[in-house]
Amino acid sequence: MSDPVTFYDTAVESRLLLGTALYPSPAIMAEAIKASGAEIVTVSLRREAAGGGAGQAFWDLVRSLDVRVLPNTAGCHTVKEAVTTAHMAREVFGTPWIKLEVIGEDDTLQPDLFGLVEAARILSDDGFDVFPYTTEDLVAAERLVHAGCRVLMPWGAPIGSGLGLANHTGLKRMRAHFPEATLVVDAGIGLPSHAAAAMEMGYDAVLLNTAVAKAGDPAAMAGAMAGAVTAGRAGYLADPMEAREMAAPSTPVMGKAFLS
Amino acid sequence: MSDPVTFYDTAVESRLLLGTALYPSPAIMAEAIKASGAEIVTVSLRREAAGGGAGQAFWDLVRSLDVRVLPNTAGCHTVKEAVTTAHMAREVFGTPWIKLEVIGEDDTLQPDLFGLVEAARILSDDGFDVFPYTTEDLVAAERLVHAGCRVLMPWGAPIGSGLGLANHTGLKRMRAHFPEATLVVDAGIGLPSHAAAAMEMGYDAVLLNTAVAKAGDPAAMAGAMAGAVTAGRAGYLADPMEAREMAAPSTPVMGKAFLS
Amino acid sequence: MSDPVTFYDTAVESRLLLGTALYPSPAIMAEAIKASGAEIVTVSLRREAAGGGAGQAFWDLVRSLDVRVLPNTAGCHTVKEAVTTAHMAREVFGTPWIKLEVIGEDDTLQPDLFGLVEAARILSDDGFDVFPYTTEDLVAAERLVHAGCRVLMPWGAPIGSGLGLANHTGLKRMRAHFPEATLVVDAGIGLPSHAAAAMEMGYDAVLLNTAVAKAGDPAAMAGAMAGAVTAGRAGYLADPMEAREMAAPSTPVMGKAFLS
Amino acid sequence: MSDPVTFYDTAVESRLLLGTALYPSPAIMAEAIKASGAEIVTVSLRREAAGGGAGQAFWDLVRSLDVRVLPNTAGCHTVKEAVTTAHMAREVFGTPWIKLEVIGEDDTLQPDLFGLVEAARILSDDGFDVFPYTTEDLVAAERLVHAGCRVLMPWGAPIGSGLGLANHTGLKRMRAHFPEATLVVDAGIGLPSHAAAAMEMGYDAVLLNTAVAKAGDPAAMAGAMAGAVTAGRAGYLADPMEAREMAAPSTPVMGKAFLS
Amino acid sequence: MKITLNGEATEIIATTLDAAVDELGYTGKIVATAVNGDFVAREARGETMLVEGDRLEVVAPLQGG
Amino acid sequence: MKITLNGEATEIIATTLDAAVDELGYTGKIVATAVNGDFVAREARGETMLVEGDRLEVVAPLQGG
Amino acid sequence: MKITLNGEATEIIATTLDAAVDELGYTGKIVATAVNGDFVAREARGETMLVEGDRLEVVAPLQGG
Amino acid sequence: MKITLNGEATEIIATTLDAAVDELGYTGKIVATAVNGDFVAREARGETMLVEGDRLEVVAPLQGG
Repeated sequence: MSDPVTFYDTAVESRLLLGTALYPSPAIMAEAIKASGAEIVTVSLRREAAGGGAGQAFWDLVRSLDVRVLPNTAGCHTVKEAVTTAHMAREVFGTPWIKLEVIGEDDTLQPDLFGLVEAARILSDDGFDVFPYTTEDLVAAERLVHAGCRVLMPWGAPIGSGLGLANHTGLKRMRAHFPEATLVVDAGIGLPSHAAAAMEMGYDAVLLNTAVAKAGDPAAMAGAMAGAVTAGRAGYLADPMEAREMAAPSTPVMGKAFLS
Repeated sequence: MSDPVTFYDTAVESRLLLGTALYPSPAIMAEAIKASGAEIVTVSLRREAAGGGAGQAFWDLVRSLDVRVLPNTAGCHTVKEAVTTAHMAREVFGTPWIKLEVIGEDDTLQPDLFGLVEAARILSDDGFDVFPYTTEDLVAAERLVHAGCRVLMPWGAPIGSGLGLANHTGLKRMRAHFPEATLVVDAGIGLPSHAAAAMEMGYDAVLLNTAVAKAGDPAAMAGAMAGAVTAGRAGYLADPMEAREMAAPSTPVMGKAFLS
Repeated sequence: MSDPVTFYDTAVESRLLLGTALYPSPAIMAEAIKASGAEIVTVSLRREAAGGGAGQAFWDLVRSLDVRVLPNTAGCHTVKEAVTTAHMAREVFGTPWIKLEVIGEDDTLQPDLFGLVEAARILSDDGFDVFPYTTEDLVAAERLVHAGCRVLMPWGAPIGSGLGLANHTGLKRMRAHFPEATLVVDAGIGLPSHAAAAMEMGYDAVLLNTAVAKAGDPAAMAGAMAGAVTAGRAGYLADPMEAREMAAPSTPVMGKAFLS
Repeated sequence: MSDPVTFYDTAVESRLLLGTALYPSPAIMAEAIKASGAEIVTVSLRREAAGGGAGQAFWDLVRSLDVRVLPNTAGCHTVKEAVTTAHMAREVFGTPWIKLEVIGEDDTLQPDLFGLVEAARILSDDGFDVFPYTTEDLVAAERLVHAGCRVLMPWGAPIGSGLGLANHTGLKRMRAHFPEATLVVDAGIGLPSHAAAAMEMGYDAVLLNTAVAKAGDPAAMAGAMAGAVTAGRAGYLADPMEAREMAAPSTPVMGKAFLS
Repeated sequence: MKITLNGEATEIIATTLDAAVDELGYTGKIVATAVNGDFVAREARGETMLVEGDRLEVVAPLQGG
Repeated sequence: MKITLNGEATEIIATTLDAAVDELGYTGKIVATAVNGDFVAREARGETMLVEGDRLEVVAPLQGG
Repeated sequence: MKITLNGEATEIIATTLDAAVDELGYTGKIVATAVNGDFVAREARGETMLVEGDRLEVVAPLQGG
Repeated sequence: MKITLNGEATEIIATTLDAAVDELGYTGKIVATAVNGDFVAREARGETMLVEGDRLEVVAPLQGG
């Protein structure tokens, strides 16, 4: 049965968004994207050497994969950098979608919520569909929604850490607080079980990159993550049992033979 | 690609073993088993009323599903009960396989490791293929292997609790200690992420019942668990990244435009 | 040996700050404060009925306990409310200290980092010593330090939840990031072990209220928290062993008798 | 107020039992024991070189500290070794107390529950007061109680690992299951917060060694552990608040001034 | 004679286990049997004599976890 | 004139804040004041004129977390 | 004149941005441009005059997370 | 005769355990003894004869966890 997730009026079936960075080779990246079944991949912009053609080659490869691109503003530390990068991305990639990163601290690559909200407002007003990389902070999230964001992407843990969901209760509260928004756990996922846990909390999707690109077998891990996202989503929809501290027999006790 | 798991020389593809108890109806049980893709389901023996036909009806339904059965000795508290039950099961179900439960404590349904090892020895010597429901206790496990067990089934948490993997480090050590044995996490799984986590630790399979039977939609949860087991297994084989406390940028920093 | 902690040039010995709210009675509050050994207690301002004397009575009781007071701006949702409240508090309590709360979300009582930073700047410029109730957000924390805050008080978990340290790694990174600031875990502590864990991470102090006031025996819990804070601090200073997954015998193996 | 804990009719005030091994020097060991306030310390037996005097020197030092000794059977892997060692210990140390260790696995130093129960029966019948080093296994524990043990010492985690309480729910169930027995968490404690958590669960005492001996400042850590044990115990007796996911204001909302 | 069938007092005429199984209406049913706690294989039912007070257990397949 | 005292409609004669504080029975009490959301220091109460409809807040110490 | 291209001092003859883009060998390449930190759309390159010391950034698609 | 003392081959003259304990220099030391893995109490040392190849263990107090 179909269970699409919607990003700004665009419905897709795959709830796994995949990054395109850090792979051993472009070929392996392409394999991993295919294996992931991702319909949306994140991309970036970097300086092109005069006369160079790296950008074109990468772009041709990505386009050959028939996926939507979600350009990011990775590495931007100021509102102005992020806004200018977003505009360049819109022109180059021909999409209003932008994964908005305004980095505030370099050890954790934590978002700067102050710059993020400001940049989100400017870009939303300018017609962008903003996918903000944020934290589980509910107040910042409310301001982002107010600024026009219909997608929120809180981190699970620092980018590239693979720690999973560092603040489980905080992420749960965020889901409860924003029943309408499209919520994506972005960053920190290291294992399939992390991705499944995010979906079991009712998150709409998961975005990851390092856990796949840096696995021994990226394509295999991409498939594993895809399966975990689907499984976690299905588990959420199936209405799980309540956990309890004491045991309860699965096999009925009644009717047991007396054999002593 | 095929990645079978072996239980006493029988190789199966599905790494999810499913219980047949606690479902809202036999029909829903059948659906859930189909949805799970399980090739092995656990069954039991109970008193049959004179003239009654409940057993036959259940047995016909199970056989129609074309799965292997793993009879259990659920509810047995003594070695003698367990051994007699195993013999009755072998005759009725026509299989040397037995999920050996010797319950030692009724609040947690914790195995009685003392009775378990003794019963395992008796049954192994008598030609049974014993699947012992045990704990992460390494010494008991060594004795079980010594008694002839080639499968070990430590609990994740008390039966029916849905708590997941209560002693994560203990289960990890058990996998490290028994590289050869077929290890199955049996009991305690409540969510797909729990099942995935067990497989990520290198466990060979997962056995569960309550989490599926007591979900709002058992068939959907069965599918979710199957997907999580596959995903966790694939993640394990894909050689995951190492987690670390600090962040590392996924998007390359080099070449970033300077836009301030 | 003396190991004072400094709040804006005021050194105190006790690293436990205690709230004065929610106690069964003023007498029990007084007992709990004495039992806690706290040298700093938080207080608030509330409307005084015309002709009423509740405020005077409470204030006389607090003064009789010979502790410093840290007035809060609890319940303020805007910068203006918080600033006005701070001014009223400075006049009434005769202290430049203010526990600055700008609440952004009522289910979690999460701070509004945007209003918090703005109010902190205004108040610091106006000569207040600001104790901001914040989160583990490093960027907001940097702005608070920039605004003049020499004390930072990140939450452990939502106020009154008793969950402990919901984002352990986040709090650890905050300590690493601000080696100079006086860091206090404020809110969320439910058990002595939570308080000890905060101190073991290198936090300078702990501020709590509900866990003591709502315990069956508030005075006893106050003493327990005081002991836990001292123990956690001492453990931190004593340079703990590294944890490891495998075991290491404490009793030397060498020289063991051979008795088989 | 006095709150003694009883080990076989001997009541002591200190709920921290300390090991005497692994210290940088005998002098530091002595300091640490004093700092811990421990009234019971564990000791061992080792081969004495012909003409040597190491044993006498150690013994004189321990006796000078005016503490009870609890001899262990560390390193014994068989029932016979353990029993013989217990007898030698009773003669040398002049006490019927014996910390019974029957090690079953060398990576984890996990107890061999089978040998443990057998040795406990033999020694109890022979007049020993047995302090069994066991796991959270309820069935083994029942057999130990049956064998005459009135003290049970489950591990928190592998000896020397410093991991804390690896199976929190299992230890909780053990306390609930044995309201009468004197329960001691033995092994695995690495930090004061671990010790406090054990006491908060209602355990009667904590036994540790490595966390103190291997700390940068053993005497300081000994004091920290003592404080944590006392704090955790007091917290348990004070009847802690219930934790909850949502927040609750500590400062009363009623009467708040309206200042917008 | 009086025996106990699955925990309930029952009067039977049969003196062998397989006669009892028939008499009690289990003919052709998929069941296993134990007498006084010991398993009795199908092929052994014929030579298994029942005596007053025997505890007979007759079990059939059922759901299990 | 009509003002609002701590959220409740109140009639006062006084026209300055400190007169109002006395008239309302806060004399000698340990209180702080705000008019229309702005803090008014004790020493400024004398020169602070109240007008119809002013929102007066008078607060005193209370327990807090 | 001297400008900075992607952080490196560069000598160009062109005085408009689109001439510069051609002169620098980006003709027909998929690139976006910014001058002194401000985005300049493709269609605006023609009327965008460059002056001595301008900081020109030319970027193209690349992998990202 | 040859015995093993704490794992090492040792030559002794003594034929009883307590004589051996003295001969080996443990006189007045706080030690416990086991022969061939069995505990021998102090008061039993006198009547405990040692024979060629016996394994003697002599232990004393030491630190322990």
